[in-house]
Amino acid sequence: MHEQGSLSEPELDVCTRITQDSLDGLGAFENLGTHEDGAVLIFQGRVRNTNDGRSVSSLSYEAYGEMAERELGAICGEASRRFEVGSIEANHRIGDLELGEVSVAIGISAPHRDTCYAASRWIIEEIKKRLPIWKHEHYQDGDSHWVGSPEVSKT
Amino acid sequence: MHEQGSLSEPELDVCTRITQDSLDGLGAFENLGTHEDGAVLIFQGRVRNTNDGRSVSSLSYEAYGEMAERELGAICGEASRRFEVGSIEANHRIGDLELGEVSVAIGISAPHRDTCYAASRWIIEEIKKRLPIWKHEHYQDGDSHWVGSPEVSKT
Amino acid sequence: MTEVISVRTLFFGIYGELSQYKSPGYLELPSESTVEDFLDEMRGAAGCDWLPERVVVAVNQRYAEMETLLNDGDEVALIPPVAGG
Amino acid sequence: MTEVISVRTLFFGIYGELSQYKSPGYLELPSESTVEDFLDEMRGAAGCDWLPERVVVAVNQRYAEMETLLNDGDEVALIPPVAGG
Repeated sequence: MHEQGSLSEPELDVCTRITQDSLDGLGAFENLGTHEDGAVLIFQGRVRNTNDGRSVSSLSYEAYGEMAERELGAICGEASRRFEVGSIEANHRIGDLELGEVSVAIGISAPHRDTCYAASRWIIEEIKKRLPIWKHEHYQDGDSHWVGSPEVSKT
Repeated sequence: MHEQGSLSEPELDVCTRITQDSLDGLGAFENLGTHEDGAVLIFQGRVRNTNDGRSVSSLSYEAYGEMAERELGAICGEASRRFEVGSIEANHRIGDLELGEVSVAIGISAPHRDTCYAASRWIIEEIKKRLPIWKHEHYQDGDSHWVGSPEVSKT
Repeated sequence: MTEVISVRTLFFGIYGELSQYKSPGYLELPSESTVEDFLDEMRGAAGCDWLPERVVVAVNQRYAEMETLLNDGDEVALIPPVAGG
Repeated sequence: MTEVISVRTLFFGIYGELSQYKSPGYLELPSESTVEDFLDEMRGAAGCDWLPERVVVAVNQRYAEMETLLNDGDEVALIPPVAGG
């Protein structure tokens, strides 16, 4: 448990990371929050073996590193002001990922479970909207595609 | 990862437990789901240091053991039919708990995150509605109370 | 057919606390008794007059209705407002 | 005040792939240029005619508007549809 000390204003307990390291373990979330928090919610996004009906073999995530770090911090900072959360720990993986590996992990602690669900959902949706990270999907048939981008041909 | 084998009907991957053992660790959720699952959501309910404005010192949970096991299995079985989930692991603690200890832990894996959030939320609400478990709250001032029950005096 | 059935009674939570001194572990009832008959008997003859007007009951570990018929050997549990989670 | 500013250009995702052979790492623009002027120059003189009509742009790691004014030394990134999570 992180003790919040005796500050009159509660400290902002937000930790974010853009990393090439594995996010598969749950160790980072074992001690999230304080005795003020009656609920913890941990979301993991993982590499699925199918997407849009195609068999995926692996993924690479590319990030605009400095901006992604700034945006992820901004998203979680905003979440901590919008919702009455205790702690937030949000991490996004970049680089090459195998099937089943965790690409994004978001842990929230809060006094009440409603807040956990709302904040967790809000953060993952904001990540999908504005975090400058791109997913290059590799398929079993040898093809690959930048997810969400139109197929543009160089003329 | 639990491999689902080559059955034509997917197996129901549901695991539930009513236990006196600590649920504080996240180990039970490290390998939830399969490569079909793009999302995992883990909810933990924990003993808060306040409830209804009173300072809580500790809790005891009493269960109608056999019925609680049956009901928790029924809730999760129903969830797996209502929602397109991969795996469900749901555990409820009984006995004496200290502040910060986990009382209930629910892990869901599913192909899509929407399903995880919906199923997780549904299961915790059903648990609160129908799982035959009672919470005896002990307060800092020495008083205690069965949560949700009216103060009845023996006449 | 027996004229009398015997059911096992279980009390939990606040009911367990209130019942601990004088509540029966078994109750005899006429055959064909329902959950409602059981509750009337508990409130009256069995001395559990502290039971509230509406009580949730489980028979053999399943939630039951007031009309549910009881059988000899059934386990009948009085379920106060649950508070898991 | 300088007559000309130089901005650093960054391409990511599909844009990175499309730009890898002939896209500039720096672009010179008249001072007082906006993001919109930058995009016009990229699509024309800089040869990035594959850029779609609407492009999201970040200036110094923050999302920018078409009217955002550019300064000498700015880092201007072309942001294709993001796909994190």
